[in-house]
Amino acid sequence: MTQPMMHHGGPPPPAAPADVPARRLLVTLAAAGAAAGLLIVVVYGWASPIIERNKARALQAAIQEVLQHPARYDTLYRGGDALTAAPPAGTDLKTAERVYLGYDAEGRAVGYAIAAGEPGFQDVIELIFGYDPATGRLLGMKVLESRETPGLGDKIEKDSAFVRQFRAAVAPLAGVKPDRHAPGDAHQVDMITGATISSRAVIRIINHAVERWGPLLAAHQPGTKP
Amino acid sequence: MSQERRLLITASPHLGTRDSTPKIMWHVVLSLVPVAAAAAYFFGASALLVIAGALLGALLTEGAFAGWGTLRDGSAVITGLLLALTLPPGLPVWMAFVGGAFAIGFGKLIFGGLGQNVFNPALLGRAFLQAAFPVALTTWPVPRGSFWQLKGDNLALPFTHPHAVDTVTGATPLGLMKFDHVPTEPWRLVLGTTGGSLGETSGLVILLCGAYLALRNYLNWRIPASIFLTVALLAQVLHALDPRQFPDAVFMLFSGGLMLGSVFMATDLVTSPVTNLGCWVFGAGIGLLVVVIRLWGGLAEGVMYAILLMNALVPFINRATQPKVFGHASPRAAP
Amino acid sequence: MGDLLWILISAMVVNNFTLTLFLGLCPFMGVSSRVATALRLGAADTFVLTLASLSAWFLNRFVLPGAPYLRLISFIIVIASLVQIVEMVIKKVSPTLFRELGIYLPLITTNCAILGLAIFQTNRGYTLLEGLFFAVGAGAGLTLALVLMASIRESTELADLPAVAQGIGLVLIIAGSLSLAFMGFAGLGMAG
Amino acid sequence: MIFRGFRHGVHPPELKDLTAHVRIRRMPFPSEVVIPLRQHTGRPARAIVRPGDRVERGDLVAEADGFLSVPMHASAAGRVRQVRLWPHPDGSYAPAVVIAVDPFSPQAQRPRVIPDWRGLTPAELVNAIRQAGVVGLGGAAFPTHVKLTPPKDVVIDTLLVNGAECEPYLTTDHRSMAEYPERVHLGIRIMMRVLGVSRAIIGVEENKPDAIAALRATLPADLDVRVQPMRVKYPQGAEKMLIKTLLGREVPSGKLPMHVGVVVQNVASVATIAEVFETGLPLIERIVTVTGRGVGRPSNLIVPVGTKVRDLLDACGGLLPEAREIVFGGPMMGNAQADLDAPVIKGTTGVVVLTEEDLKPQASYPCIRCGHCLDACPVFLNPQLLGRLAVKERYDEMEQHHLADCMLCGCCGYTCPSNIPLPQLFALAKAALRKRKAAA
Amino acid sequence: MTPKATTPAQDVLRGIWRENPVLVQLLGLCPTLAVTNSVANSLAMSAATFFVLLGSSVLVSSLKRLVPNEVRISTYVLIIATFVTVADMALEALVPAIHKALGAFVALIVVNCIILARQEAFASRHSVGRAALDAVGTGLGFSIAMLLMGTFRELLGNGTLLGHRIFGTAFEPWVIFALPPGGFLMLGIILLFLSWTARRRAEQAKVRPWPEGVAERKAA
Ligand SMILES: Cc1cc2nc3c(=O)[nH]c(=O)nc-3n(C[C@H](O)[C@H](O)[C@H](O)COP(=O)(O)O)c2cc1C
Ligand SMILES: Cc1cc2nc3c(=O)[nH]c(=O)nc-3n(C[C@H](O)[C@H](O)[C@H](O)COP(=O)(O)O)c2cc1C
Ligand SMILES: Cc1cc2nc3c(=O)[nH]c(=O)nc-3n(C[C@H](O)[C@H](O)[C@H](O)COP(=O)(O)O)c2cc1C
Ligand SMILES: Cc1cc2nc3c(=O)[nH]c(=O)nc-3n(C[C@H](O)[C@H](O)[C@H](O)CO)c2cc1C
Ligand code: SF4
Ligand code: SF4
Ligand code: SF4
Ligand code: SF4
Ligand code: FES
Repeated sequence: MTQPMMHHGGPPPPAAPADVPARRLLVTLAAAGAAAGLLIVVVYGWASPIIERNKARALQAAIQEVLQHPARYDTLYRGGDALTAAPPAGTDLKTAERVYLGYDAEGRAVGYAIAAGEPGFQDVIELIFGYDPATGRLLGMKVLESRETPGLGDKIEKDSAFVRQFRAAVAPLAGVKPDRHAPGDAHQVDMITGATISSRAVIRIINHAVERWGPLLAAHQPGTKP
Repeated sequence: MSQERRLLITASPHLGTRDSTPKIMWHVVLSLVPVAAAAAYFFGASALLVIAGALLGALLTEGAFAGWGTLRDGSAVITGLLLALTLPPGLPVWMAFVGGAFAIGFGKLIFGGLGQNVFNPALLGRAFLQAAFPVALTTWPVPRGSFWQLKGDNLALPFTHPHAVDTVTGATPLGLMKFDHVPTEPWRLVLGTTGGSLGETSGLVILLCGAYLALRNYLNWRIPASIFLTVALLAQVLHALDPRQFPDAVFMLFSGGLMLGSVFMATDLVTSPVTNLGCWVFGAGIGLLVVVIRLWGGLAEGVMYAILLMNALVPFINRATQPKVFGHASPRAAP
Repeated sequence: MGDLLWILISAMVVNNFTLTLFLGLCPFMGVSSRVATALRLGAADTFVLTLASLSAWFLNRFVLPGAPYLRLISFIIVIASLVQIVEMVIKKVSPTLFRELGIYLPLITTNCAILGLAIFQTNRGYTLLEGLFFAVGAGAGLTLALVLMASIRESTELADLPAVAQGIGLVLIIAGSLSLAFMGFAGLGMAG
Repeated sequence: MIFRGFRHGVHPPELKDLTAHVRIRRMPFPSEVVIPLRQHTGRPARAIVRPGDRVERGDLVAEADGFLSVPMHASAAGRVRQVRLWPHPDGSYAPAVVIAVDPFSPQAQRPRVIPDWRGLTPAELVNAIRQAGVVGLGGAAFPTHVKLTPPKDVVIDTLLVNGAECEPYLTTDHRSMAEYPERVHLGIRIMMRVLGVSRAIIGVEENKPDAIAALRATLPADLDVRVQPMRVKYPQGAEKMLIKTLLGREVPSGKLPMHVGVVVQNVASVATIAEVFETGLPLIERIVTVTGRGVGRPSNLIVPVGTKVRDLLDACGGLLPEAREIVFGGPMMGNAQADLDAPVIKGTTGVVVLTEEDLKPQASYPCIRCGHCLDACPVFLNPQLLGRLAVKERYDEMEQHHLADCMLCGCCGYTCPSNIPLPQLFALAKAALRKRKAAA
Repeated sequence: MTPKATTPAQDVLRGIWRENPVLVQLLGLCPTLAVTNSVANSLAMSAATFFVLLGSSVLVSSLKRLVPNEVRISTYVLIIATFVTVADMALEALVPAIHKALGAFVALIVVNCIILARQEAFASRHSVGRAALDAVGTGLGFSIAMLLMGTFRELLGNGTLLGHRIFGTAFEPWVIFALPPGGFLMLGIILLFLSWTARRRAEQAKVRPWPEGVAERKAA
């Protein structure tokens, strides 16, 4: 049988003097802790800006993708019953609910990017999608995080035909089997054969998010920003 | 004294039943023939190709690693045949072959061969295939067209994708119910004119064959009985609560692989409990898991997983259901 | 309540720590040859998981918001100290259990299932109660996997295994088969 | 009151028709008889004769060695040839007294006092039974006087007479009951007197209607004796099963029938006790069924103890060419004989000559966990598990799984489709454990 | 028991094959199964583990005289956790995609039994140089196992190696090898294969009079 323990001979660990004063133990631990803390803080100082930058870039790329490359975008927060440019007072910047409003080169608002997540087949699917409240049209969808089955469920991000549908469909979406697609119905989205559950989850996530944000977005008057 | 030298000296008992292990196995093979014939009737040449692939995979593996003589006991034939009966008719033959080889190699021989395996080899083979080639294993052609018209790319080259062929595929009754809440007429289920795997077609044929085996005591009737009872009971209660969401008992019993699984696969002597009480428990567990997976799980069909999961519990069930020994006050304490 | 129950069931069978998330495999391979021992290891594991969940929640709530980079170190130190205490308790209460699991206690202390639970719980932002249900579910799942494996291994002891299968290779094949069977739970409760 | 009887068990083909209606006849004396000193459970007897000694029929040739032992008597008049090792029906070689039978002797018993049993106290009765060398004729050959002297602290309330004869082929008890019902009743009367019980039940499987009728027709009016037909099922005659069927009592594991207030005695033993007091002769002959499709003329014979199988078979038309195995006892529990010189002993209920088509096939397969053996075992053991443990020589675990309760009845082996020699494995395991205990 | 003298080469080689931490000692199974569904992930995980192992071994060995026995384990854990935190942050900063794929398993290097086992069994008892050599060997052994798994699983499960198509587009991937059961099965198959070869070698070398590990000696 296996012995998942250390079974190598060797000299015993250097015997510490019989009675180590408690003070020495504490001092050693404290010193080691301090040194470790120092090292970590130094590395953190170096890495954290890069990590934040990476994350921002990834988010930016996703927003660019789902809003079809707007010229620029703003972050808007949910503040009570309205969208505000600054996070409402007292909320944590990290957890504040938000959407991203994109503008085209002329400064016209093109739509909102909304991030949302719900369970799929294996685990929670996190995605972001672009949405135009005026027409109810989707502008694009990108899966941010999922653990769906490779070759099956992961088609929700890798199957370009599936992803492309979310550039024109109109909310609320309805998932259908490809062979039952009624031509001309802009609400219908073809599900992926063999990954019905994952496809359905994507559609459900978007519909729920639209339900949740829709009134708020419709009420918001973005105006134009040059 | 030639007379004396011809005498045998064997241990008692000197008499025995006329049943032998090969005889039991070949009887099961025999009673699977009508089921396979029904599959051939509904799915034509495709069915025969898939059966041939799975059988060949099983038999070659058994012969090569356990010796060709062991083929005579017939158990590898059952494994190959039953595996084939759980596969979709349009499956490439090479995949069926892989399934048969895995079933025997990793489902049976690795445990020491006949009688020593823990999981039902045929179902382990199918679970492997379903995880390895999920799309091919969930493509269901509808029984239609001439005998010789293949229902899928059965002849795809080894290791290559099956190509789409010109047949109608459709969801199985379970898929329709689960994902679209569309029920199927009961008589079509009983007769087997619906889409599905080779053997999940005619519940009637399977029940008759199973009854024959049960009468000969080659399978333990308590297992299918317990599965049917549990499923019917749970289904009927849930159906009464919400008829739109939950199908009724007849649908649950006759759709999917429940018949084939309960009659031929849950009853595999080797991978089911040895005690009768254990068989009741085993069947109830399968029934419960089938209902849970079908109604709340991510998959349309759960018979295979339910049986495999309960297979894993069999050593435990055996140990927990030892009968009270004659002359002892209480069931034996498990050491 | 439904959600809590759901977290528990999901951690137990759908995302079983051992069979689908690959956490805590070393003790799974090492201590799964007897059902009795497996049960006790499972119980110990569940207990430590619960402690870990509590500690992680406490740290996340009160300590770490100010120093996210200390997450790992503080988790490991706090959980390890707590388990050390548990170890002393077990030693007192059941010397036999201690003897049997003695060499594995350090493994449980610094076991990936334990730390994994703390990290998952943090990533998913579970509340105190959710975390506890998560821990109990994960512990039940670990115990289930351990006991299944042990009872199967006990029964294969009576089989005439082929020579190559007499080592740990067979155990992995059994684990693979169990994992295949557990795929039946995939997507449980997520459809619809 | 009829109880459901014991559960499990098997239904082997009965095959009793060969001799069921053949009247008992006496076989001619052979030219040589061999009296093994060990024919019973307990210590072997001690020989008291020397080569050359002249013995008459019924003379003592070996005396009992202790309480759990019985004396042996000459079954024919003649001269002691040797006291030597001789093939024993259990397959070993054991010391035996070999007597050359005097071909001209009238084979009459010596004049001897026939004690009137009515005048004897229970203790004197037991002593007479003991001196007559009576043992159980049901198979195990347990010294009868031991059963008849229960310890003071147990209360016996019922005498059960075992007329089940559940083994296939055998008709010894059947013919005894049908032809000598009065003798059976007399034996019961004597035993009831000895034991001081007021109730006796004769259990007979219902496939022997003539025996049941004969016993009922001769029932004594003054005693509470009942004849109870029982379902035909093997091992209905095993004493624990019999007690369960007739009285609904379950003998606790490791205990004896007397602990539930019962003494079980085979009908032939009971009849023998009566004979002892009718004729004054000790147990020197018994009824043996010689049967099977491999023997020329299947018969029920009165056979002198010590007759060699060879002579016995000759008296029944000899072995046929298709004979493949000769079994002492029934085919379920009996021993196959390697040597035609092995003698019939007190416990030999029958000699069955089996042909190829009767025999269990010899090919064996791996256990397929069909569970048939569990459904067969009348003591509710798990022979499947025990068998696997036995193959791995894990005897201690077998003991934890109640190997000790196994009575080696053979039901599991009979029913196993993979033909695993389960009872043999269990016998070996019991022997190994016994040896280990003795060494410890 | 006095330790056998080992050469530096033996210090390294031991961990690579004869005492391979994964394939022989069955330690560190979780990462070996969890993150080996592609070669890239295996490589990143190996590199991170290697870094932590080497760093901790050197530090533990050099501090061995300063650390009292009672707080030995705590100190090791502290040291290891520090290196892991560093590696975690570095990976996240430098290769965010892979860091995401590895998920929690980078952080879980802290509890990888291999690392603690080497500290306790070797680094804390030997010189810095030998500890480093041992860490290199063990790290390489771990990497070999990871790469073996990663290669087979990516090749079969996806038909690619490091993202490059190997078998052409007609190949039907065996998705199972990218899934959890496939991880178990693949390691099982590798171990069965190793046990089969070991058995064959043992059969061929049956003439060898001494058990393995005992130095060859001349017949008298
Ligand atoms: C190994 C395996 C992995 C699966 N992975 C997914 C998945 O990632 N996403 C999904 O929606 N369904 C998944 N399924 C579920 C089945 O493919 C299911 O039958 C399908 O979702 C139903 O779709 P259909 O109606 O198009 O056949 C998986 C099934 C198996 C056996
Ligand atoms: C499996 C088995 C079957 C038995 N069947 C019979 C039987 O049919 N008839 C019988 O008299 N004794 C049978 N015996 C023996 C009885 O258990 C019991 O020893 C006997 O009846 C006691 O009577 P005795 O001492 O006079 O022989 C059987 C024993 C066993 C173990
Ligand atoms: C060691 C031993 C002691 C026994 N003591 C008694 C006894 O005191 N009283 C009794 O009625 N039977 C006694 N028996 C007899 C058994 O109950 C049983 O009748 C005998 O072993 C024959 O059993 P069978 O023919 O069923 O195998 C004893 C048996 C053994 C082996
Ligand atoms: C009633 C019965 C059902 C069986 N069912 C299966 C089965 O579902 N799958 C299988 O591989 N073998 C089956 N077998 C054959 C055999 O028992 C099986 O291959 C063993 O598991 C191999 O050890 C069956 C045999 C019998 C008698
Ligand atoms: S098996 Fe034979 S000896 Fe035993 S009870 Fe039946 S007939 Fe008598
Ligand atoms: S075989 Fe069973 S019944 Fe016979 S003596 Fe032994 S323990 Fe008693
Ligand atoms: S021989 Fe023993 S195990 Fe077999 S049926 Fe008889 S009592 Fe049960
Ligand atoms: S009857 Fe034979 S094959 Fe069946 S379980 Fe018992 S030992 Fe195994
Ligand atoms: S790496 Fe050892 S338990 Fe996970």
